[in-house]
Amino acid sequence: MAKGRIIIDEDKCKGCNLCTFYCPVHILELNKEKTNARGYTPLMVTDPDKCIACSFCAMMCPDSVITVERFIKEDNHG
Amino acid sequence: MAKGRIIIDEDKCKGCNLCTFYCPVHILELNKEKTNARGYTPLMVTDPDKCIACSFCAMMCPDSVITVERFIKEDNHG
Amino acid sequence: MINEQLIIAGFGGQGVMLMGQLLSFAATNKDINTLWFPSYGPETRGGTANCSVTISEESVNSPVISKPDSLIIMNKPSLAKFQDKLKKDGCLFINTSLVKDVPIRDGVNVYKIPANDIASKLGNPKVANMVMMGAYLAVTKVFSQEDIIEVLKEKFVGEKASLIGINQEALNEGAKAVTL
Amino acid sequence: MINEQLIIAGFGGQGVMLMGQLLSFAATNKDINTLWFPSYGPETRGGTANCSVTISEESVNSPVISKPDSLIIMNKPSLAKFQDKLKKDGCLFINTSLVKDVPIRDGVNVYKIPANDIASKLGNPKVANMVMMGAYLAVTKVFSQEDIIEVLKEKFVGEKASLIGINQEALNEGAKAVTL
Amino acid sequence: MSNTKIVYEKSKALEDVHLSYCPGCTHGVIHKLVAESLVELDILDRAVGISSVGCSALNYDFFTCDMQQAAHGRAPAVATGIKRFKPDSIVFTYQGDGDLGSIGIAEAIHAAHRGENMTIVFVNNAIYGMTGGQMAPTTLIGQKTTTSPEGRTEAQAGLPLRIAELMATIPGATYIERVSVHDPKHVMKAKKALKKAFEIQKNKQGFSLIEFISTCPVNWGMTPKKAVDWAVDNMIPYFPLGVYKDKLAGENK
Amino acid sequence: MSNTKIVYEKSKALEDVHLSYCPGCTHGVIHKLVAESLVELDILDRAVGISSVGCSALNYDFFTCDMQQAAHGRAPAVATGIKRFKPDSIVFTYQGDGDLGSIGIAEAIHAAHRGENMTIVFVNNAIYGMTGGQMAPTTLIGQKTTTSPEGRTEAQAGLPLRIAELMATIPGATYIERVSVHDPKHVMKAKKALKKAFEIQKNKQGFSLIEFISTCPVNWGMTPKKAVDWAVDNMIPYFPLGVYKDKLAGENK
Amino acid sequence: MGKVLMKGNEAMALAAIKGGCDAFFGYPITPQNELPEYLSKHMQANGRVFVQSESEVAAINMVYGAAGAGARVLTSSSSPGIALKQEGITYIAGAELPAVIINVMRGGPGLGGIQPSQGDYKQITRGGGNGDYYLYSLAPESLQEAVDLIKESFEIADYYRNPVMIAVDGLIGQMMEPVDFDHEVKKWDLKPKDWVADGDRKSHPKNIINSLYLDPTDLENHNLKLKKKYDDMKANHQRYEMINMENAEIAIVAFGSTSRIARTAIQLLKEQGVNCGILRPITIYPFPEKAFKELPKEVKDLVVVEMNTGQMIDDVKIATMGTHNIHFYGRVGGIVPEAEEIVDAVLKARGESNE
Amino acid sequence: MGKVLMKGNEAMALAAIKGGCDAFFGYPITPQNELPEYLSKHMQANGRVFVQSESEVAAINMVYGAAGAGARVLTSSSSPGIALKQEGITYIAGAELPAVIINVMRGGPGLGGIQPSQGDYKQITRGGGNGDYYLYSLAPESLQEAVDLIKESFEIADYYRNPVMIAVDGLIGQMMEPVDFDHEVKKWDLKPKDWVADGDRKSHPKNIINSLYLDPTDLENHNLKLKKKYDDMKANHQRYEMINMENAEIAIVAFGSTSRIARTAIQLLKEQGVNCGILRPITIYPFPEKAFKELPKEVKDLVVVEMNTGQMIDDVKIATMGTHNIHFYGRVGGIVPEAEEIVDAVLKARGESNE
Ligand SMILES: Cc1ncc(C[n+]2csc(CCOP(=O)(O)OP(=O)(O)O)c2C)c(N)n1
Ligand SMILES: Cc1ncc(C[n+]2csc(CCOP(=O)(O)OP(=O)(O)O)c2C)c(N)n1
Ligand code: SF4
Ligand code: SF4
Ligand code: SF4
Ligand code: SF4
Ligand code: SF4
Ligand code: SF4
Ligand SMILES: [Mg+2]
Ligand SMILES: [Mg+2]
Repeated sequence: MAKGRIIIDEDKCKGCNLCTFYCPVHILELNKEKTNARGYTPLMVTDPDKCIACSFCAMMCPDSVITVERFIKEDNHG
Repeated sequence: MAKGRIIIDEDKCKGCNLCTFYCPVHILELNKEKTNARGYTPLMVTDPDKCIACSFCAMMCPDSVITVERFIKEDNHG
Repeated sequence: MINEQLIIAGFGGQGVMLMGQLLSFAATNKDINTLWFPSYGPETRGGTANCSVTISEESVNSPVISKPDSLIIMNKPSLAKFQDKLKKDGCLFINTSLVKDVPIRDGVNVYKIPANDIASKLGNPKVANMVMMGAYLAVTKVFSQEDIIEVLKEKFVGEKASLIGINQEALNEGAKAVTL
Repeated sequence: MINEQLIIAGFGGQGVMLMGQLLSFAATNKDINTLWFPSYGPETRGGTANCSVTISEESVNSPVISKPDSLIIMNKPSLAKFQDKLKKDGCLFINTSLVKDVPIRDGVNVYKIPANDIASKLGNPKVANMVMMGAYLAVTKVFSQEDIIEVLKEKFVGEKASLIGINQEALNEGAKAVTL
Repeated sequence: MSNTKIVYEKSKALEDVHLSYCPGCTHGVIHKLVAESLVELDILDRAVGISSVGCSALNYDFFTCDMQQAAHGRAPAVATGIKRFKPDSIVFTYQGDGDLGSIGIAEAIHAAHRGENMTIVFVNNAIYGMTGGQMAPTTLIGQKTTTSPEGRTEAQAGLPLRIAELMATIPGATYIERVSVHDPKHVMKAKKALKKAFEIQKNKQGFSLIEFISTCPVNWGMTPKKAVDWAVDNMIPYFPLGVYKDKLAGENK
Repeated sequence: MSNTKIVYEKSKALEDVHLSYCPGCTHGVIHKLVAESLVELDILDRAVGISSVGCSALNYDFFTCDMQQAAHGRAPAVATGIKRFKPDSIVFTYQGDGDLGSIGIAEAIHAAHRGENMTIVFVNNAIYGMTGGQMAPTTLIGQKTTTSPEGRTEAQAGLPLRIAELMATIPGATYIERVSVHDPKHVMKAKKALKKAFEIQKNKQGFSLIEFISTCPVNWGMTPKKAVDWAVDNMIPYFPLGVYKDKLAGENK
Repeated sequence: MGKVLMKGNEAMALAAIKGGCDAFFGYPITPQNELPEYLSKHMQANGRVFVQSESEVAAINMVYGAAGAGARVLTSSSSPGIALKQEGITYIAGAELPAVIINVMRGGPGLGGIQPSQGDYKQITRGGGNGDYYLYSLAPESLQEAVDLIKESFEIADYYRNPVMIAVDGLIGQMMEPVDFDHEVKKWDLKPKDWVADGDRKSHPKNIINSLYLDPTDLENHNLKLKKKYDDMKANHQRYEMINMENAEIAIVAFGSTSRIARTAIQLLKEQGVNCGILRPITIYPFPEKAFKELPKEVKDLVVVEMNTGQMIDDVKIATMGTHNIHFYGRVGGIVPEAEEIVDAVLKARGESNE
Repeated sequence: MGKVLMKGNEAMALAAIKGGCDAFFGYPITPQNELPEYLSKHMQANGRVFVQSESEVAAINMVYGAAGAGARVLTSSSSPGIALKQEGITYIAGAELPAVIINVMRGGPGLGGIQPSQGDYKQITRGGGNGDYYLYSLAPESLQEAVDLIKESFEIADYYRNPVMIAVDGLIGQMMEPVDFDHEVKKWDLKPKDWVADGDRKSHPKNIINSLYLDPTDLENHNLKLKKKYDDMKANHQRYEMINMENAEIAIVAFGSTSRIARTAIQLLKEQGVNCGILRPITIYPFPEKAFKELPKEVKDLVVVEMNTGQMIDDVKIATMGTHNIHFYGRVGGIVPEAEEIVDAVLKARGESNE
């Protein structure tokens, strides 16, 4: 069950692939099917359920492409 | 008995008085009676017999005014 | 007598500059006058890039080409920027893999080449520029394919020599795309 | 009407600059136009120094004085350098303590003042310049001694105030040297 | 959906524009840390940033605070002019290793020497990015650049300069630290350092400089991830991370 | 008379001219040490000295070797130009604390950074002598100068720069020492240091800088002897004498 | 405050304070040292900024920063120091910042000498930095004029958002004359400085100070905007003085302290029965071309007198375009011409054209 | 070696090597980076000196040192970098040292842009440094000419013991053209360099390299000596080309790459029946005033075309002194004019004067 999720601003993504290496649950990858307005291949999440909202991906993204949200209900279980 | 002697190039002396403080036998002083071509009061030796040819005065003189000679005979006594 | 003024335009990274240089080298090999001049957009990275190439048996004057004989267009923004400059009855080569749904002006000879698609089929998307070059040479006959290959052989030495084959293929495919 | 152009020249350290400034301050106090201009030799230290002072009820133009009305000479090299510039019938004040055995030109009024000797007698060799000033004022009457003392009082405040006495004496002695 | 909390988003100290940096260049990461620090310390609305000359020359368009673009190397002098006139402003410069370490070393040293109450964000990527990859004073021995085509040699170009170490000897400087942004842990550490520097400025405690180990994937000729790894393997050993001066805590290191 | 031996005389590396320095200024003492070192190491006839801008600007007329007069602060760059073109020459610069420490700090640092095989004679008299006594980067706290008329304060001008310490952090530098000429013993020590520096150059072992604590009796407003004493009492405590870097012996201090 | 006798450098410093100067950044150099020295004492006492920078390069960039933050800023130097500031000056002009720069000129080229000179005329009027820009450049001839112009220069700089250069020589810097510091000077019609980047975001939206325009069209527009300013200066703010010109038969063209010496020369000439006028440029940029249109018809010969090898001749040629004979008399290297030398030069010019 | 196709910056670098350049000192700046990059590889390979300096200021002072030690030295930069070198340049001129400086101009003022420009015309021809000095300044229009002139420039610099400036723009720096590197260039009559201060006392007595003359009389003499050089350049070494001038009814004045565009423009004009010549200054200092005396009588109108706001107009005015109508067409900020724009400017000028 996902602890949160990330929102990708695809148009800002430069497809640099940096963030993908830092996701502890390995759910990030470039979306080879897409090309954004600037000609880059943007990021996508392969398995959103696994996201732990750790923000590592977002921290490493030079272009502030990624917003990270934590699901609050989860907190109550804690 | 002097171990040596100093030769003062009076015209180069700026009468700064620096050397006099470093003579271990206190035989240096400015010659108030004289003014050299540039208007300075030059250095003089008050008691040449006491000179030990240590070169301290010469070392401290910024203007290379002082030449120091050692009497060689003295060495033979040593 | 050769007297060709050409503008090649696209994104940085599409090999636009190299295409122009290859033509200038080919000209130099034949002791024909030539001038190559690059122009980069205000963006250093990933911006637009274009170059002007003049090949002439007379002496070359202005490096700036105001009315090109031919135009090779590698991406969308470049078409908009340059097509109006093209001489009447000039040749317009368009990489239709990336330039779609754009109105094209009248009074010029249009050659549509899906260069990226062809290049991908050849197994190396980077040779899209050579596909366009093949088409350009086939139509204008400014130089033969061999002239270009000769330059490539001079430039691609050592490791890079292995790339000559695919470039040759790309030239061929480009030529085919406009002669079929 | 005052219209005086004066050059004062000597070694650096003889108070040459100050003399000129005192005259300019005195002029300013009286709302008379004045201009003081210094000139140092190429040697920064221990070289020659001179200043030009113009005092005039008309407006002052050139800061450079080519034909001074008066000349105050504090040392030997300055005499050689400046005496020929002095106006015909101008006043030449010479510090004979330091300027000896030098030919002096004709056609000018010469005042010989052994300024250093007088100053030493007064107990402060540094006031040789004020001795010369006393002589200068006594002869030219450009200003009174009081005018100069007033300036000194404005400038020498605090500790320095104690120096006014000896300066006054120096002025007197200088005056005496030329009026006896 | 309503039960979510944003835990990471683009800083409001950054304009909503495309950054001119190449894909994966860590200049962008460092920008975020600057932006976040200004916001978190509540000093954004009195900040003036100084863009220098380098790949970051255009960052006057990226930060939402007042900005001045300075001549190559002179950002600390420009910052001095602003700060002396407006002592309550928060002034930072953002400079590369060419800008600060080469042409501008005098201005950096003398801003520290005078103890100017400002913060320098120093981005060391061991190369001149903007001009296409020439040798920088921090280029490593053996590193190939367009002006050291066979790799930098000591005989021709000397040993690379260590800026944090050099700046730490300056009596007027308050805080000097070297950090890296090669993984999330170090990003967090780097941010802490930068916030500390800005806090020192906020408290009028003087000059601070944070040196960031950064990458230049394009001119190093590597993918962004490879570049980050190269920095860890090659730069950090020569440019050790850590606090080089902390006047407020006594001199460390 | 025939039985005498000259044990001290004017160096033949000094021209027989009047030095432009004020009476008792230790610039003159330092000149002698430079001259004697060149003669004793037998490198006078391949030496090029670089006069800088300061009271020593005119010393192209004082040394008997080839001389070049450099723009203010740029002597190390001029020296680099000469040395790179003529690697077998012996090149030294002679620079004041304004010249090297202020306007020329970048050139000094980068000559060291590149490991240029040259020697810098750095004369620290804590003031701008030539221009009439303005504050230098090495002016001490509380010291009155014409631009710090109430005495230098940390708030206005920062803490004085320590050049030897700063230069010692530069990986490219080979030898850095601070000496003084306030008494014969220290004059001898200073000469040893300077000779060592020139020897390193002669052996093509790289960059050396010797910082001399010097006086400015005129602008300090003291007799020459008082000035020397003031230097001992005030400068040496802040600028400790010693070897700051000796690459050949491993790093000392 | 009545007239005060002051050294030129100090008077210029005090004039800056009176002109509302908020900040000074500079580096020592002869013959202008008394200026920063005076300010080191009196700026801080007045709660203003004084910084002795590490170099001229740093000084001019500090000026850039402070001016960009809204300050009225001054820097001063002498010839080689001004040469070093050229990059900074072109940045200030490019970023459209107001600043006042005083150049107390000495002999050149290179380290040159420390005596008075007007050898930087071209450096000042043609811009030593890169690109299309100019400095509004004033060349006072007396301390009173220097003081008045410096006070006003801060207004002019603010008005044009462009650096103003005060071009004087060592004579003006070193001489003492009585000066009235309370002369009223022209107030220019100034807009609020809403463009400053000073971090005070409570009072204005984000501002950027910049001279970089990567897009050529933007840069062209920027250049044309700047050119408008220079055209406006030329059209509306040439300054000059015509001296003894009514019945003149010949005229001297001279600026700054040289024109003062020329004033003495024309008195001497009058004694010899020669009526000589002086056309004195007060702005050397914009060059007072208008003045030349006002010359009496009788004046056919112009004697340019300068303390350089003839740098102003170009401007006189451009202003006259062949309508006058142009003669030159100059001294260089720190030598100040005497009035008699100028007299001779005028007589020679007169003789030549009467031949 | 036949013709080689090279980028301008690289061709200029190789030309320097062919011209006997012993040492290069420089700092990176767009759009001239390929020049030092090429030399970083090829100077050392040839046993010569290449140093990437810490700044432009350091570079020009390294040039001073190496030139003073007898080397043939080169530095290159672009507009703001050249602004920074001004103090060093005036020192080199003051100390009478030979050196070659290449300025690959970009848009200004300040940081400006990186596209081609001719905006430094005044910085180059009027000297941005202090004092009375000039640079022998060459403005080639093609790579072949650039290569030939650079090879010769080392001779000229040595002959005059004065810096030579090569003024090109980003177009020349970035374009590729086939070049023959083996053209013979003029050998100047050079004296042995017996004045060098290189420490080689076995081959010469003590030498001093210096620009400081504290005694004004010495400095005046020095200035007059320098002036003689500049007068000699003016009298004997103006260079220019007259293009299509025989039957011209109007003429363009243009230098560097602008003149190439003008060449295309006059072909277009000919198609329209207008016979237009080009007066192309090759030396921009000394300005080829002689060329204007050679203009056919029919040419009454001159159209100055530049990539700046009109900086050469002054020189054209001085050269013509009212004998011609002067028109101007310029583009700025990195925008290169097209031939058609020049055609229009010429037609407009022709129209105006026919009105
Ligand atoms: C006076 C001057 N010299 C040189 C340049 C050219 N220049 C622009 S950026 C740059 C180097 C930038 O390198 P760095 O500071 O390391 O920044 P990076 O691009 O690597 O982030 C240079 C030399 C310039 N603009 N101005
Ligand atoms: C570019 C430039 N700036 C300033 C000066 C003026 N100047 C001459 S000497 C000097 C300071 C010298 O001080 P320092 O280097 O300490 O030498 P010192 O006279 O004390 O021996 C200055 C600022 C100059 N000549 N050139
Ligand atoms: S927030 Fe963490 S877990 Fe989720 S995608 Fe990003 S790195 Fe992976
Ligand atoms: S989200 Fe950011 S880090 Fe990830 S690929 Fe896109 S630009 Fe790169
Ligand atoms: S040599 Fe020694 S003893 Fe002799 S006078 Fe000099 S200091 Fe005195
Ligand atoms: S001999 Fe030298 S140290 Fe002694 S007083 Fe004379 S100048 Fe000074
Ligand atoms: S050139 Fe290098 S430093 Fe500059 S933006 Fe690109 S990757 Fe980053
Ligand atoms: S001013 Fe000072 S440093 Fe210069 S010579 Fe005089 S005493 Fe020495
Ligand atoms: Mg970098
Ligand atoms: Mg000093």
